[in-house]
Amino acid sequence: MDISVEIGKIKLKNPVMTASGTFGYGEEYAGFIDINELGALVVKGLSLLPKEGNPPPRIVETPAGMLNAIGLQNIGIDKFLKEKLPYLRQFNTPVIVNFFGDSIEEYVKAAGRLSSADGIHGLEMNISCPNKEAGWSVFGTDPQVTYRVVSSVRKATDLTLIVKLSPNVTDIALMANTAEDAGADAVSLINTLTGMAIDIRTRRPKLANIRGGLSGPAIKPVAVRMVWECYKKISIPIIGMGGIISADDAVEFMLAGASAVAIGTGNFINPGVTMDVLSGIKSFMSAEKLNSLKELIGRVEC
Amino acid sequence: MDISVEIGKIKLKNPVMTASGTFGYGEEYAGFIDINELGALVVKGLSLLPKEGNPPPRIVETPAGMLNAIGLQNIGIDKFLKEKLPYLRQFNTPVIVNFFGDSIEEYVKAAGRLSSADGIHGLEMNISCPNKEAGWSVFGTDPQVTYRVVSSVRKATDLTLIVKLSPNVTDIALMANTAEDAGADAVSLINTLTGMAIDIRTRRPKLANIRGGLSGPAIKPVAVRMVWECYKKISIPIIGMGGIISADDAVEFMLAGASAVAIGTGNFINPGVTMDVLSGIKSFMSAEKLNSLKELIGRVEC
Amino acid sequence: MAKNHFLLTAHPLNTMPSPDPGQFFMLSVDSRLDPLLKRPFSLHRLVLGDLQFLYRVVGKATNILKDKKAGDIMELIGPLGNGFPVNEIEEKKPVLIAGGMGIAPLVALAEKFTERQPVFFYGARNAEEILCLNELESIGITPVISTDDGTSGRKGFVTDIVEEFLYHHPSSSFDYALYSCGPKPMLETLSGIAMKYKIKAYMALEESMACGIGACLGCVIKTVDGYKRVCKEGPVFLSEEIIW
Amino acid sequence: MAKNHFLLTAHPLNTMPSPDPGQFFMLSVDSRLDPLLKRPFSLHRLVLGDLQFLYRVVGKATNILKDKKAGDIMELIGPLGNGFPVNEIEEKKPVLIAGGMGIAPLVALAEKFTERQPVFFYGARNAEEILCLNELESIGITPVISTDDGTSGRKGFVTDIVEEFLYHHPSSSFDYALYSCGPKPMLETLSGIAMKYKIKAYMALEESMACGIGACLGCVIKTVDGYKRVCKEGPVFLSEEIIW
Ligand SMILES: Cc1cc2nc3c(=O)[nH]c(=O)nc-3n(C[C@H](O)[C@H](O)[C@H](O)COP(=O)(O)OP(=O)(O)OC[C@H]3O[C@@H](n4cnc5c(N)ncnc54)[C@H](O)[C@@H]3O)c2cc1C
Ligand SMILES: Cc1cc2nc3c(=O)[nH]c(=O)nc-3n(C[C@H](O)[C@H](O)[C@H](O)COP(=O)(O)OP(=O)(O)OC[C@H]3O[C@@H](n4cnc5c(N)ncnc54)[C@H](O)[C@@H]3O)c2cc1C
Ligand SMILES: Cc1cc2nc3c(=O)[nH]c(=O)nc-3n(C[C@H](O)[C@H](O)[C@H](O)COP(=O)(O)O)c2cc1C
Ligand SMILES: Cc1cc2nc3c(=O)[nH]c(=O)nc-3n(C[C@H](O)[C@H](O)[C@H](O)COP(=O)(O)O)c2cc1C
Ligand code: FES
Ligand code: FES
Repeated sequence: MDISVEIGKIKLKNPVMTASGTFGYGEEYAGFIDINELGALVVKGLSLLPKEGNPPPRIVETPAGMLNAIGLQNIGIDKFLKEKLPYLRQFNTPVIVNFFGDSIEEYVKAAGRLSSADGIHGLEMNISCPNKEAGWSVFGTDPQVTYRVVSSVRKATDLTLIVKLSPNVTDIALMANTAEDAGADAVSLINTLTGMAIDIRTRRPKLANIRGGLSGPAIKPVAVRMVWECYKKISIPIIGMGGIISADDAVEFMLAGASAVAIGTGNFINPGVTMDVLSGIKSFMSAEKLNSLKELIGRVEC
Repeated sequence: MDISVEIGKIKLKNPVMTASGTFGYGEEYAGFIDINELGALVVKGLSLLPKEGNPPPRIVETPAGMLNAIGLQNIGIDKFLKEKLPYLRQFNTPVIVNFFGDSIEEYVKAAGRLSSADGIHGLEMNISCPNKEAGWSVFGTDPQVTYRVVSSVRKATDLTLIVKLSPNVTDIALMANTAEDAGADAVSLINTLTGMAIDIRTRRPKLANIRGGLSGPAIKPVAVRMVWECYKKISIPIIGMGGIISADDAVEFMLAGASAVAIGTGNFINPGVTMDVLSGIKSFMSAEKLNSLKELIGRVEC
Repeated sequence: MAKNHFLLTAHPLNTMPSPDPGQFFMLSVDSRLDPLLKRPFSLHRLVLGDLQFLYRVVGKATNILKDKKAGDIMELIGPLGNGFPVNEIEEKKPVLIAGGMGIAPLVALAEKFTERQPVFFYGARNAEEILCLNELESIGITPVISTDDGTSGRKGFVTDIVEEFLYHHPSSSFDYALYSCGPKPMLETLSGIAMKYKIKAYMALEESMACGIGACLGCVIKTVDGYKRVCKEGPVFLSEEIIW
Repeated sequence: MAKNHFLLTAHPLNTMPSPDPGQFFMLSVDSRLDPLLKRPFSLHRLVLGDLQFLYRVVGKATNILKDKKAGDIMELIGPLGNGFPVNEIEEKKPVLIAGGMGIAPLVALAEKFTERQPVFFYGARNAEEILCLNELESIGITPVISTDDGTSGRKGFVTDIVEEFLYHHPSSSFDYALYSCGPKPMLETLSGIAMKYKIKAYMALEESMACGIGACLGCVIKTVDGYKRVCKEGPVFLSEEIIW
């Protein structure tokens, strides 16, 4: 059975990835799973300079989901390269670095810096994080701005470039199209839906940042729909995510058009979820007598 | 304690309404609650001519939510006026008619027809139903088209005009603003988020219509966020909905900025939910020593 | 009870109209949001005022249901929908046809018909999934059994055996009336048979439901008069109404 | 056990490192999606290799937990985080201060300290919410009790009583070390007291958690070195690190 898949220049031994921001820099999960068994590992979003992030409370549970407003806290690219990347290099699992910037210039600089490091296999541009107000949040919602930032980053790196799309848009397929036209090797979707929760007794938002990003099983139907809509319109691969907690969920995303899947919130519920999903995909394929992921990807019958 | 509230020219004795499409034409719930106790009753969306709707399956449960693709099945305005409205007239609860059309002309005609009937207190324009492909679905996602259809309907009716917004947009406050500028007396939000679910064994979408509208507790964080964003930008009242199943949920929407709330999917889970929410709001207000809804609406402390 | 099949006895805490065979109830296992919606279950039997439901464990709600303990309290609404017509057809001979879990409502119906000595056909996948034989026996009914794999009764589809019966037992002195519940393909075949032999067939259908009371329009099936709600106009329909 | 407070004894089915007082476990009540996330609970006591948790019913997960039956299987991960330092401070006199549910981890800690005769202060809202007196007695500890309403022990905040104690019992021959768990405002006050009397105070903090293992950055508190994760760098912090 062949469950390998290619995302740009990266060859994944299997389609099960981790979603940025939910898997730290890998170490935290080493006690629960064999990192070598992952299709790819995507690290917490990085920026040129370290970011402090938002004050707590940063997370709140919602029906079958959760809101987070971490505020992109990260140690910065330099510290990552020095302190975290060496650890990750020991595994034979491709490392994909999620990153973001405050301006096109910063995106380009960050991509450049990351591209010269050894042991990074791909870059995932976060143009969609809904946690921060103002300026850069529009990167992922205005096609023209998206085109500019993606094509600029494209020129700055030879690594596989994945653009991570925001679901908080009217027309997701248009955004995917734009990313493809601007030179992306793949798109990943979906990032979190913007949400809010209020404590009715204190009358205060449950998150210090007021709004946060909704993730987990609650958003799966929206994510599957968006993957399907994008699959019909683009020819680069899609990494599907949003509420995956089981192999059945992963297969659903693949039928909708995802070449690979990423698991975020699911790791919190079950730190071994990636391995459970991986073995579940294999069992499903043998039960259904499938030899390759090609027989699954995009094969929903409408 | 004053829990009455005004939406345009309609005076509601309390803020608890039903959401269109989930409460039939009222009769079905008469065995479970006293219709006279409702703040207002919103009926299933009507069009000039009857509509057959989509083939089954039309609904599927999702994590803490459900997808529906009813396809706007309805008996048409004429039959409604003749067969259903007389029943509703017996109650002293305002009746709000949800309606839609295939073209601006149809919207205008429908609004005109409904406005001449006796016993209808307000109109709720559905410009947002995500269940039908093509043409009219853009009414609710393109501000210019929204402006045109709302202002045309505005000219055709003296009844209180509520515009029901789609959440499947990049900027909900812009849509609310547009509705206000075009003459709406209130906006209601949110309609369902577009979603999809696939049966991995049959490989077919779980809904015959492929995509459907996601409702229920799963979407509450998105709905609360949107109400809050709109409240800051408009001065007409907001009817908040999306995942309300308890008085706490209703109060959360009011703190975010809703003057009244509507309950949809919650009715399916508990056919007496509207009455439970109503009495829960009252208990909450007396526990918190509040005398009027004004002390709640929009009073989240950010 | 066979593997994965359970009987739930519910003692109503409020008064309710007495349910008819073929009517159903919407049941929530508890107030948690997963599963979210109530689930429909047909009345299986009415025993001293208690409601019995016979169900197969297939997913979220039924898995939780099977672990309930005596004394647990659950929310039910019902009886809902229209049951099988029983009195309208006094001159006719009832022929009951159950397929798989379709046995659930047909036991209550058989009880109503005992004096008229109904013919009872019962098909299932295998011997393990043949249920309720004792219950049927206690009301004097010995069903004609068939299984897909031949492990009990005759091997083959129950519809073939029904057709054979009708072919070999034509009657001039009375009409037959078919009463059936089971998987859609079976009901569709039966519908064809009923048409061929010009007999009335009443069948209880299933569709995914949200409200169960006619409000959401979620549970429709196509009929000669357009879409009809299984929960309100059904779940029992006359086969000739249905467009398969 | 007092109203709304329960003791859960968990027999580990897999081997695990022996937990220290102040460490915690993430627990799921079952695999349903509501509630979705695991919940953190501190080790209360380790009894013959079994883990004991003491918890108060406040919401979804704890309401389900209280209805669990002996023999039910649940998923736990842990021990997690850093517990209270026990050996580093051999020359010091331990003063334990529990506020409300903060009693939970302090019982295991008191057990470690029995030979050093710790001073134990315990504040709660009212007499009903004073727990574990028998457990403490069995290890030779009689806590100084205070309640907000005076229904047990002294009336007032436990922090006032701690301050009074430190004021009246200055010591030149040894130092005190404070060990505390309780509501944030109490810990903040205690932090000020520790600073005033120049003694070390270790406190177990709480924040909403998603992963519990340091991966999500959800559970941070502000410290002099920036945000730190309660689940990983904590839950026990030295009070001087924390920016309230
Ligand atoms: C009017 C009516 C009466 C019914 N009476 C009975 C009865 O007496 N005994 C009984 O065991 N069942 C009966 N059913 C079916 C029963 O409602 C479903 O088995 C139940 O809803 C499954 O819930 P679940 O959460 O366990 O499964 P889910 O987790 O909801 O679903 C598990 C799997 O079963 C499938 N499924 C779910 N519901 C149905 C359905 N209605 N038809 C076909 N496949 C379905 C799903 O697609 C999924 O693959 C009846 C259904 C209807 C509409
Ligand atoms: C490291 C750590 C150790 C803990 N140890 C214990 C323990 O030993 N015994 C014990 O009873 N509890 C302990 N808690 C708190 C416990 O985790 C919560 O009570 C539990 O998660 C509540 O879950 P629930 O689903 O019942 O409530 P929810 O439905 O999640 O919440 C109900 C209400 O409680 C509030 N709430 C939820 N979690 C917390 C929290 N962490 N702090 C303050 N308020 C909260 C919510 O805002 C809400 O108002 C600990 C927390 C942490 C972080
Ligand atoms: C706590 C948390 C932190 C996240 N941080 C990032 C991030 O830094 N960059 C990013 O692109 N996405 C981030 N995400 C989004 C996830 O990668 C993922 O797109 C989203 O959560 C949907 O998947 P899920 O439902 O499986 O969690 C974060 C999500 C969570 C829950
Ligand atoms: C079965 C169903 C049918 C609906 N039909 C309509 C409709 O005809 N017109 C409309 O404007 N909204 C319709 N809606 C949307 C609801 O009115 C409501 O906006 C949405 O479901 C969110 O609220 P809820 O989470 O409380 O259900 C429908 C929703 C459901 C679930
Ligand atoms: S289930 Fe709602 S109309 Fe039948
Ligand atoms: S709970 Fe995830 S980092 Fe602490």
